[in-house]
Amino acid sequence: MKTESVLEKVFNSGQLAVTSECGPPRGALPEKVIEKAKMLAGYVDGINVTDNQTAMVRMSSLAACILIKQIGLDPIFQMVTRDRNRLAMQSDIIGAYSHGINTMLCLSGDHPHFGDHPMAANVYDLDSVQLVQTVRNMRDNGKFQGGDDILNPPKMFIGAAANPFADPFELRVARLAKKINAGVDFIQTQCIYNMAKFEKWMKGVCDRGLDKKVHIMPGITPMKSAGMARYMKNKVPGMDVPDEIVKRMAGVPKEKQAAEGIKIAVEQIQRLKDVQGVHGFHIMAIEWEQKVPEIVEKAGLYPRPVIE
Amino acid sequence: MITAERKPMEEIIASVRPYNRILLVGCNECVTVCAAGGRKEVGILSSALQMAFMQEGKTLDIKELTLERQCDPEYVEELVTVIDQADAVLSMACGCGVQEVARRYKDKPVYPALNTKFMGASERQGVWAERCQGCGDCILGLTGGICPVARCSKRLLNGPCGGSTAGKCEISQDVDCVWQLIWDRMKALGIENRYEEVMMAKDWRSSRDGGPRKIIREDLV
Amino acid sequence: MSLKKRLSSKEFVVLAEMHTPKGVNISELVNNARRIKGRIDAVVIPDMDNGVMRMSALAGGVLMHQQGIEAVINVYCRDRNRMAIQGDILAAHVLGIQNLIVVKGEEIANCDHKDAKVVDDLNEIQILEVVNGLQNGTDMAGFDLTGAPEFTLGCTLGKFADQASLEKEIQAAKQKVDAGARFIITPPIFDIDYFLSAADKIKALNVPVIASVFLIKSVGIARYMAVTEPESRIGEDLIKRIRKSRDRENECLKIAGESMKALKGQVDGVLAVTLGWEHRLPTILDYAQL
Amino acid sequence: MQNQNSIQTGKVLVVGGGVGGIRAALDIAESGGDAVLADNAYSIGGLMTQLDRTFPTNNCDLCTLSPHLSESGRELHIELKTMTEVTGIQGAAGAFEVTLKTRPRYIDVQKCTACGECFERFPECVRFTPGLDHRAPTCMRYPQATPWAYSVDMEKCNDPEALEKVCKMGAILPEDRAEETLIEVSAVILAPGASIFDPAHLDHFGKGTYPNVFTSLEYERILSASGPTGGILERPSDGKQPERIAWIQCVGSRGIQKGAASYCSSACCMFATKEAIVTRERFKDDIETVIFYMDMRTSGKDYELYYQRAKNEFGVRFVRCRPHSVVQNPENMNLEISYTQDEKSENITEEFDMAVLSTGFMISEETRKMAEVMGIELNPHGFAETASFTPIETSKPGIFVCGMFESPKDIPETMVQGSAAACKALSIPYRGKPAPDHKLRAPADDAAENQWDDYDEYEEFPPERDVTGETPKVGVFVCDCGYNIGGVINVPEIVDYCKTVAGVETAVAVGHGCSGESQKMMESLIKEHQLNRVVIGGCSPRTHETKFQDMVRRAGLNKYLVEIANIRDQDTWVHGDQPEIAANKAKELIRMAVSRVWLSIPLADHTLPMNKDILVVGGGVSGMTSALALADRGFKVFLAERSPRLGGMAANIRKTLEGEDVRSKVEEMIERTMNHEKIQVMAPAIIVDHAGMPGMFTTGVQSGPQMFYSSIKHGVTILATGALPNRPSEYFLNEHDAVITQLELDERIEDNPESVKNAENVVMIQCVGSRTTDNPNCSRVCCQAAVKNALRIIKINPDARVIVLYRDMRTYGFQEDYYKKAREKGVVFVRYGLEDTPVAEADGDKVNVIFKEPILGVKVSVNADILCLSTGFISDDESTEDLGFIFHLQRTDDGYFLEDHVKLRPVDLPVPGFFVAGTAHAPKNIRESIVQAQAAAGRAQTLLSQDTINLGASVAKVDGKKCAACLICVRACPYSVPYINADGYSEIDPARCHGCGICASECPAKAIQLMQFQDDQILARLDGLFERMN
Amino acid sequence: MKDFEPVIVAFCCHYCAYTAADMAGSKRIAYPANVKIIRVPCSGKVDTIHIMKALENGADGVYVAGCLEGDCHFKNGNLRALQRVKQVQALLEEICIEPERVEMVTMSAGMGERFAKAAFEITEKIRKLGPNPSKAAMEKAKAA
Repeated sequence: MKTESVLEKVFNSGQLAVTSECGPPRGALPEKVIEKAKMLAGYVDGINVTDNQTAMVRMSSLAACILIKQIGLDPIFQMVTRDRNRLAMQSDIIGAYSHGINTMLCLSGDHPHFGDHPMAANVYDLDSVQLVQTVRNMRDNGKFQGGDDILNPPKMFIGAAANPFADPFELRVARLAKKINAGVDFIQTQCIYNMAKFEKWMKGVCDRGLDKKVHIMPGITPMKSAGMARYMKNKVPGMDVPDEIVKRMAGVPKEKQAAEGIKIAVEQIQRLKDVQGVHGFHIMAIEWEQKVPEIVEKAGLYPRPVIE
Repeated sequence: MITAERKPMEEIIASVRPYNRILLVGCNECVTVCAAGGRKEVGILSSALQMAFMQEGKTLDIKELTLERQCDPEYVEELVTVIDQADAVLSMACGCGVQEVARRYKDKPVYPALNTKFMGASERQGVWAERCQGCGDCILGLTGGICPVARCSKRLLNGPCGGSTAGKCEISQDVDCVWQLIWDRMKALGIENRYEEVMMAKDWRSSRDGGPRKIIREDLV
Repeated sequence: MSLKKRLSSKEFVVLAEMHTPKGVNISELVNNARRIKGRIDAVVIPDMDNGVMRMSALAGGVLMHQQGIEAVINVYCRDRNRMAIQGDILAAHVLGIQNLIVVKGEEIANCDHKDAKVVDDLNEIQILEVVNGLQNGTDMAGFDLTGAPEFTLGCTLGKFADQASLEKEIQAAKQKVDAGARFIITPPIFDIDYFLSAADKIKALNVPVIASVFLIKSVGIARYMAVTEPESRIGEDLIKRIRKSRDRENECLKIAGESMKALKGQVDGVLAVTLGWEHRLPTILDYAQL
Repeated sequence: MQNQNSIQTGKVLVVGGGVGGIRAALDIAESGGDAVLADNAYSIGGLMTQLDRTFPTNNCDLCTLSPHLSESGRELHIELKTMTEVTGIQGAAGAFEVTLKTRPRYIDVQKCTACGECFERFPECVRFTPGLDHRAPTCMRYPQATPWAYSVDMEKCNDPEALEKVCKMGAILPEDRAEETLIEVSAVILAPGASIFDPAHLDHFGKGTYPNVFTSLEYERILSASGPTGGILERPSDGKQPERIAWIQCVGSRGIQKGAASYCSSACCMFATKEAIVTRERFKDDIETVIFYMDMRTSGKDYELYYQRAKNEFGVRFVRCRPHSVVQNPENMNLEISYTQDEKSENITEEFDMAVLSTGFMISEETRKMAEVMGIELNPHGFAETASFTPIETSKPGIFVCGMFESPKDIPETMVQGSAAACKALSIPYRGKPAPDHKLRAPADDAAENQWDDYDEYEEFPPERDVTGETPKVGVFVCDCGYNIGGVINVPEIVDYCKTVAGVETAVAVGHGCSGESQKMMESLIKEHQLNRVVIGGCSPRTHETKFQDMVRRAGLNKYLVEIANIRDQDTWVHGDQPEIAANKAKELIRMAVSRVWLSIPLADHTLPMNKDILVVGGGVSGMTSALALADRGFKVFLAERSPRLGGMAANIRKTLEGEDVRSKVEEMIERTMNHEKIQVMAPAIIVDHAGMPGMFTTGVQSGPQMFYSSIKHGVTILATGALPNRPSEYFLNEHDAVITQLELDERIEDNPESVKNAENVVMIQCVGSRTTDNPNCSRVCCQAAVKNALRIIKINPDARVIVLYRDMRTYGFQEDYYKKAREKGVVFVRYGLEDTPVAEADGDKVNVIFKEPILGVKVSVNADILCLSTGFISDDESTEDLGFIFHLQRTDDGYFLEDHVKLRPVDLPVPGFFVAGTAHAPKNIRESIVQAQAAAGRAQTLLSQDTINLGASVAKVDGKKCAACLICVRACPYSVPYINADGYSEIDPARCHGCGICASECPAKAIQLMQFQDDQILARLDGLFERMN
Repeated sequence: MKDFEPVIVAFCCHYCAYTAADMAGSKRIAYPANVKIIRVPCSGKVDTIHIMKALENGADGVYVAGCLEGDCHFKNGNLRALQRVKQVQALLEEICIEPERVEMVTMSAGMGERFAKAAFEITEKIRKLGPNPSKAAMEKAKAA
């Protein structure tokens, strides 16, 4: 065991892990964080706490993680390289670890262009791969990026994201390999709708034996409506929503679309369970966290294993 | 080459409004090449300023002059004969030129007429695109001769990110995903296997982050 | 290092052919030679091999020598009798020329002076023997010389279309080697793989083999050679390659350069034949990376 | 020997001032010869000036043509004699004495300024056809007539005295008499053109009785903005815009109607197609267009594509039939056209609002008479008799023919023949009385010994006075131009004003500034006042700038020190009713000119020495013809042929359609070429590189069996690289012995007639490999070849059954006679369509050919002894592409060289100094190839006649000190002239600069100035204009 | 403003517009005398500065007249001229001068009517716009 992370323990037990996420509020509203997290209690092995998601200012991921940790749940501390330089990031990591946060996800983050502060300087002192490398170096070698020793190095279980659908597709496996080289432990992917393409990617991953080196958790996002399906298809960069999904959503009456979305999500999980290399699921119910338990249950992933 | 473009007229007009005699100085280097501050643009700006102030009932005394290079003191020295006839200098050079004039003529207000943009190359007639950020530690040898520092929106050294779609960057369809370009180039060169080497965190000291930079060539000093 | 030394120490030799002017304006010749000085081991100056009357090879060779470039001059039988040939060979040595290649001249019918009288006093073998004789201090008539010249002597291999004709050419070449030739120049090589399949037989002659690389200048030339000289083995692929290129001229230079590069390690040297495009030799050498 | 080069050529008489005659006269003049251009009409221009637009661009190309026309009026080498006919000829080639009779014009052309006063007062008797007269069928867009003068029909004039007084210029000559002149010429070119068939007597078409039936030329006038309806398309019967228009082809041609010619008029198919396309372009779906035709004869270069566009893009309907009648519906005046089609037996009647008869060309009675006077033989149709290898030579040596009089043809072919005729006429040495001024400049092998010095300049100019450093002293000369200027504004008052303008030394009124006296007066004033700048207030610089430039030159000033203020065309003519405003504007315009001329500087025209050698690429009939024509004139020619032997494709042909022996002619030609002392034959030879500019090209050639490289220096290049005989793998060609091509059949009939003699069935399939997707154009020669070979087979074996399967029989011109003869002799012609192409099956040593009989509609199988495929031409794509790269030449999509202008410059290539001849240009037969080769030689001579190339002075110049080497000029130049030189700044070769000034205005460093139009000079005009304010 | 007579500068290319102007003359088609023609070899020769200077010097309107699209004697000079006219228009807008004072027209050599019509229309347009504001302000200032 590298860390104390519950997630790592689940993986090590050979069972499918489940994570979900919780977007911090756009204001000093700690109760909101706690409310959302509680909804997920018992249904997931870790709760991702996003870091200024979509380049919009929100409560800091670190603070929200601490709040969640304080109610005895397991937060996954997300960190984007967009907003902080290596000093700030490393200090936050130590801080998080000091509060018992032992799992994190390293991302580059959306470009400020999309957010509410398009005029902001984007830092990108490091990129996500370098952040993974930095965190691993802190954990395994006890060194700061600058080379100095860390007193009580943070033992972080390190995650990163992968988007199997972005272009160039042929590079996507290599990119995963690169993150593995940098030291990533688990991967949460972009929402998966195009099963065939995902499986093709996974095949590429397994062919190279990468599934043995990293735990891959496909991202599952239930659709609330046909409108959402269309939006995801057309507007979100790097998203691959096949026409059948849009058609299927549009094919049911409006009031039943939400239920259909859940159904699709469950079917997807069922299908992906058997794919070699899939070690869990990351369920991102965007502003719909209350539905996560239902999905987890219906997908046969409940109850969650109890880890000593 | 350094590229620049003219500031909005409103801003330029406001900056020279207090003065009657303007020395309008162009530069015959980069800004001429990028059609922002050569003799031609000087002529056009002069005429436009004149007409703008005529509407206020005021005739400006504009002296037009284009130096070979506004970033070299010897050329800037050429202004010495006319500087006294002007109340202010309006420079159509890049930021370097403006500062050089300001440095040499300490008692003259100097105003920029251009916004200096970036170091770029001309993609075709009339189109310039950013190519270099002057990070001071060139990695082009590792990226197939295409710079992710200057040309990736997120400056990713281990890209591409998940937003790369059909060769374009997520921030705009008009921006190429530089990592797609790098990848294509690596393949063409047959070095795609090198992609998976993790590019280490960059030492930004050689860039602006290490403070203002200077090159000193001892042998030439 | 001199050509002789390079050949004997088995170092790869790069030669380039340069024609003398039809006239007395030598500036182009000299300029072109200067451009490649240091990048080649010697310049080969043909005499009137192509059947075009022009300044003699001896004068061209001397000019090269004056530029500090080692020269190899061609000697052949069509235009001079044994007196003239011997006299010129002695002159060549005195004027600093160290290398000769004995060549068969173009048929007079194909020359620009079709009605000239053909001499053919000596044949190739005889010339080689004569040179050897001179080197040993006697002329053809048996008289002693006051001071004997010294040369590195070369000969050429005739064009061959198949194994049978190759056999024949090698037999002929063997006679030349026996007569004293110390290196051999191949006909222009376009199909390198085919050439290499035959190379062992040529190498069996036991003298250094220098492969000619002929610069094709256009699709027209490639097509012409493909049609009229099937033994050149210029294929459609090559023609297509030039046709498809955006800069055809450059592509032709590249092809020649690549051929030279490909021959390195396979033979003892290469001779670039550019026929009028000597000013493009630097580019060819760039592509050849030699 | 070399001095014999300087052939002395006398004048050449050109009879007929249509495009062909003008082209010939211009080429003669440009080659340094002298021409007398005689035309029966009041002004020259011929048929083409009546066309609204021409294909394939559907532009009005007259704007392109108009410089030609005015050029011929001004050109010192051309004497223009309008209203003139030939009445007699004596002597022989080299020394003809020709009698010309000129009818009275009653107008002194020299004095007439075309002010229009006389026309206004006496419209009934004054004629003027510059495009302004609504009665005249002349294009509006063409602003000048040549000569620019009126003519008077005195018979209609009741009061000659009053008429005479109207003209302030005294140009009206009521006493003018017919005049007879005798001129001595060395050669004559006949270009009288043709007239149009008059269909009035054909009752069944109703022309003349039904108001809505037109001839195609009339329809052209209706479409024209300057036509009788001002370009409004309406039916005369009710003024409504027609909704359906029909064209009926072959009216007066192909022996279809009473009085019709038996030949094909060649141009009507394209003419009708163009009219239909223009109509569709303009009216879209509002007008339906239908063309009734027998065979669509679109065999010219890219014409097939044009035809396809008409069908597919413009929706023109083509109906193959022979309409037998046009009947007018008396109620609505619509026209009912009835016809039957091959495929269907029933009679179809369609109703149209308008019908256009595509009337053919005829030789007029006048032309026949003229031919009789000239003593030349005519063919049975009344056209000049010529032969394939001497296509423009009449039966009388020294008399040549071009254009329609040779055979019916279209504009580009006429242009080609015009140039060819010029070339041939110039080759006739002058044998008349010694007339040193008729010496023609010839190539100067040994620097010409200055023997042409007196010839170079028609007028001796004194040395130029050096005006550098002088303060500008401007003289202003104001014309009154008769009523034109003086009638509107008070010239003396203007002159007084001019004297007050800053910088003006003197100002004088000069009456008609262009007149001899006034010019002399100005010259002496310039000298007297030591003027160094001159402003002329007068007509447009477009009209007389050269004249005034010559004037200041005579006064010792550089020609660029004169400036013209256009106070006539752009002032008094447009503000005639507001004299005060006109006067003010005149002052402004002169002030602007003064301000401008103040900054004028002496400029030298850029010149280059001309290399007079010629490189001809291609040694077929075309290449040899060009080479021989030029070598005979004393020029040195390098003839580079790719194969070891000369002769090209023609060496494989035995007989022409007319029965001439091709082989002996070609052998003769080869012999002459090989032994010509002025021709250096290089064969085999391949072009490998090229550089330079017209007058000084360098081309690298590898030649001889050893492919030896040599550089050739030459002044012009003629490309005659030919095309290839097509050989598509269809119908068992190359697989079955019974299947051969027309070329092989021709050879077999001649060399081994026995092999043909026993053939019972011979089937020919046309358009094999032509008019297909791969090779979309028509190969032009196959139909004649099929007819030729069919007739010869029948001759050898009258019992043979010959079947020709065709899509359209394209036996244009007189070939139609042979087509007719073949049908009479029993050759069976069966049409097939693309939907039902013939099929062949091998049957032992014979071939079964299965095709559909269109009239019966059944499949027929013929057991053929010989299946002959008309495979035609295919471009030598690889070679033209290669040469295109090396010479920077454009090619058509199907691989032929693309000429500079398809209509007006069919021999010139877009790169100056390059000309094309023969099948490298497009498929053509031997006769046409020879004509084009002669034309190429003629066009080449126009360049070669110069000792230097004058590039004008209006070229861009770079100030290297200012240049930032930004490449903007390099990228902006439409001709890719600027480049960054070794010193690191832009350099513009004055020899290649076209003088547009785009680079100058794009240059961000203001480092480029266009001479004559420098920025300060342009701004000076503004200063002059705004002087009163500032 | 009743008496306002605008001064309009027309840069005309030699091959088309200038010839068209002559053509209008040949046909005696009147057009306003306000239009002052400056001949250039190609409309592509007209520099942005020329247009600006014309306005600065006091022109109330400026137009560039070139060949019809696709018919430029120098291939594409007229298109370049159009781009420059647009550039001037944008610049004028920035300095609060009506961009309509500058425009590009095209015609062929024979279009005398079109030349006259363009001259009329542009003169009318400028007449409605009133004097060049720069010039007017200066005159007012001088008067004051």
